[in-house]
Amino acid sequence: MIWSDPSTMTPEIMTWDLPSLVVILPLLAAVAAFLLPSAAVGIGLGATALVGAASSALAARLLASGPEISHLGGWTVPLGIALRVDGFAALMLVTTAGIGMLVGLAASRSFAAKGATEAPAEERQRLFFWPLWLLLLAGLNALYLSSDVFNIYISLEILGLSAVGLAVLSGKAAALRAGLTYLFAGLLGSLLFLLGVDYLYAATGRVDLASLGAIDEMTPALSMALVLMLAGLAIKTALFPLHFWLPAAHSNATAPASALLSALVVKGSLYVALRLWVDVFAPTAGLGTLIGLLGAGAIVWGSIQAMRVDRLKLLVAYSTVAQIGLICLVFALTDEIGGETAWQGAVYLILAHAAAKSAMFLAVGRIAEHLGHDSLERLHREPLRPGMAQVAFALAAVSLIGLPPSAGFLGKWLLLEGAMRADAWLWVGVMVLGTMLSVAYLMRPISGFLRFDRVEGPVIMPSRLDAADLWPLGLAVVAIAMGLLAATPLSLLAVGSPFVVPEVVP
Amino acid sequence: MTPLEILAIGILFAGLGFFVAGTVGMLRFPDVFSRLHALTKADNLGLALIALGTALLTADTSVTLKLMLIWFFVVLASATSGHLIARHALRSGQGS
Amino acid sequence: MSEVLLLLMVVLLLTLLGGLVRVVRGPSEADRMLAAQLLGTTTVALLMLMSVAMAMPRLLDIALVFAILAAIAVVCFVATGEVRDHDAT
Amino acid sequence: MLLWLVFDLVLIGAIVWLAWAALAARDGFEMIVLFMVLGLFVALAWVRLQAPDVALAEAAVGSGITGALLLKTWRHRRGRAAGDAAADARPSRALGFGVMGLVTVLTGMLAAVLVLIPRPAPSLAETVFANLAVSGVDNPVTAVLLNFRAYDTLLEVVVLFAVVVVVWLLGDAEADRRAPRLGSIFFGFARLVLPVMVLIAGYLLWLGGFAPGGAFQAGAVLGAVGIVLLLGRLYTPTAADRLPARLVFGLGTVGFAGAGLATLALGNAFLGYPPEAAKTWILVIEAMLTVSIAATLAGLFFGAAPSGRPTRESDR
Repeated sequence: MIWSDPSTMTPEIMTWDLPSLVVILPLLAAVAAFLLPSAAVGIGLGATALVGAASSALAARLLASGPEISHLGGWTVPLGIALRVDGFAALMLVTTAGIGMLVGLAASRSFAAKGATEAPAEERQRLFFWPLWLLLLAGLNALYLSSDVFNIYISLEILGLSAVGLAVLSGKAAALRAGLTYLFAGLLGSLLFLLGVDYLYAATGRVDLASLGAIDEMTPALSMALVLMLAGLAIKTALFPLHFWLPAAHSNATAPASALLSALVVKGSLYVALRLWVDVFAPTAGLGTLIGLLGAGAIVWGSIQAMRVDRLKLLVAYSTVAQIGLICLVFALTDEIGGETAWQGAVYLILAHAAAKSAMFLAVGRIAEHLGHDSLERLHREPLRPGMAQVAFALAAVSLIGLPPSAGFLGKWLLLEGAMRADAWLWVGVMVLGTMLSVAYLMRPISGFLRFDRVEGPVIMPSRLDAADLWPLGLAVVAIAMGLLAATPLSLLAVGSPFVVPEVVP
Repeated sequence: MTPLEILAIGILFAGLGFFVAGTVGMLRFPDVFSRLHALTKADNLGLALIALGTALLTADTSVTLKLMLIWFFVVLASATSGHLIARHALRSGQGS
Repeated sequence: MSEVLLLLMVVLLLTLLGGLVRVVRGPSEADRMLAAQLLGTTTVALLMLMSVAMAMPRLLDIALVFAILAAIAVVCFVATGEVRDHDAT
Repeated sequence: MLLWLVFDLVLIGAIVWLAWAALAARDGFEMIVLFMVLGLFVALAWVRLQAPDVALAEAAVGSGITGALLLKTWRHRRGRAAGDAAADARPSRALGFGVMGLVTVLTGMLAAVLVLIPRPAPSLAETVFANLAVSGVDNPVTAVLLNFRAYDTLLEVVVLFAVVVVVWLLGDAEADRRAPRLGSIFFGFARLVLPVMVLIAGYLLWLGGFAPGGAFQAGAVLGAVGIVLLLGRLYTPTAADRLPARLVFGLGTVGFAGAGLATLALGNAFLGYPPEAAKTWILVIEAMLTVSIAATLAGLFFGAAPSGRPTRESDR
């Protein structure tokens, strides 16, 4: 994540339609990677880097001159569609490209061409990862920038389809079964969202967020539309108890795919839900409390499952369920006094979880590659100790638990502060409980890494530092460092923040 | 109603008769092949009469041409599918 | 005049429903396909009448598309069908 | 007017009954045929709702091509899973009741919304008509799809592209059964009808400028040409066809996005066509979309990347 100084940018960049470009570039690259499989790695990494540079330039531009709107086709809303970039969107753009770049580098190593010994399934993974990732990137970027509920629906479809493609990339029977459930769950979510969009249009004749946000009165039809859209997004975000598809889909995918699915895909729909909640609809306290309670349920249920399962990948997948629940507590707090602080905390938790969880899945992938399995019961008996991957896992766990000075700590602290300022002690209690539970389940693998007394025979450490361990390690370091270097992201988040009441000019 | 319209209505009713007969045959006949026989009557003559009646009612050259085209393709499609289905039924032993 | 047309359309719609019985009853796959074929033709006839009754000549384009695609499903049905061994003569 | 009411009520009743019958059918084949027939009735309903555009799309995609896709998939599954009980397993009763409950709730909400929305229902129709003159086309639907909200359509084309990528990832090109040849009557039919289908696809594309029609409908008809070619073994894809196929699959996305980049280069907004040439821009984009959509549909029907292995010959 490079934050370039706006004053050093060339004048052309300052006028380029960067919002359109960050959607179009990955699209064109996806087609190119599909057309030229032999050059797919280069195309994929190059395009991701380019999108990252464009996103960073856009973020820098935002810091210098405030939120931006591109009217596509030159048509103003409500007739046309606009891409709107505020700090939240820019932050997500930069994070997505950054994490995508590191996961992509890891993928270029794990899906490397092996020549004549390559099995057909391996060849497929190598050829199809890149177009799917680039489509995913385009869908995510389209989602972040969209300011139109129907357009959000189509972006969600791109996201959902490419995510299913990534989930079944390994071609294994378990992955295919999980992928089919994932596809159906995603489609059900999309349809509920679309139904909500229909209700909105029927009730207001508008689909753009600006017009919808200007409506002050929550009529029953609008409430119903909001409930439907949030229900659809809850399925896609895997909010308890609609998380049924997630553990299997995330734990059976190949490591880079799991990393992307968990770090970015579930966040896409969470982002939309948060944006609709804060920007568009007047928050309804009852509904917010309900979502908060579901979040609390997710924390308890996800943590308990994570403590029970035997597979390391499944543990990490259930931890996503719990963490999503933690972030969703914000829906109960935005209406209160500390609403803005809680919102900042939730956004920061989204970023922290994205970095930490992608690091964790990549690390688990490396561990499973070394050991040939990911069974927790057998971890402490293994003489082989893939040290660097285990360090990456532990660092990521630091951020997930929320120990200072990690990004997870900062996010959790802000969320906690928001709850405390609102005197919402119930939610404070839930967060403390969630933290304790996350310590409990994450200690299972880490204690396995550190126990040597059950090992029969000498302990073997991989002698040479493998470049493949650098990427999970890098992501884990990012998950910590974002807590130390929080000033720029937080000031970016303030650009166009929905909580800032515009000054009334007398 | 002009005499032309009366004529058109008469033709339309005749067409309808073929469709009703075709449907009844479809329901009453004992096996695939005789049902096929009922179907082709509706397809060919029934639709031809309906198209003719519609053409008389609209009395527009381009509409008439389009109606002829539609009828022609339906007949072609139904002849081909009738043949294909009958052959399939014969071969797979679904005839009776 | 339009009443007569409408009456025709209602009866034609009822024959569509009658054809449905054969789709449900079968018994063979060929029977069901055959019934679907008849229903397609009836729909084309209905669209012709509706184009007059609703004064929308553009409906004939829809009928044209139905007509031109009428055989696709049947062709697929036969082309992907099974061939028994004793037919391979 | 009473007769219209009767007609509409019978139509509505038939649609509801067909939907239920298709769900309740025990036999997969029966289910598919019922679904195809449902397409006919739904097209008629769209006509009655004064939505000929949607009816045309339903006619082009709903009954014929969808039916063919479903039939092929069903046969493919049956061929694979011969003797595999799981393949024919029905969803559990609990799932059925769950879905039924969900649908009941949604229907209740729909009914509530119908009561709750203001009358006349607010819409953007007036804004669309007010700007139609500068959109380059006379058909408001095309103006919305290819000009006012062209970005939505671009993303929809990307959805199709994503589908074909995933299908190629999963598909298995191996021919799974001996299929019969279709015989000389079929070839006569194909020789006569296929060229006309191509013509009609062009006609629908041209029609879209001022009347119901456009790239999606034209693409569906053209895609049907591809399906007939594949079914009749008039064209058998080989490994050498992979690159051209990929090119055409991507053409829609690249052409549309490329047009957006070109408008940016002209100094306009993204996908902001020069007003005096808007009609040409739209037509060129639509032509590319038509070809791409057709190839995508045919590619989805084929179901996999063509393999290097020859398909097993049929018996006769």
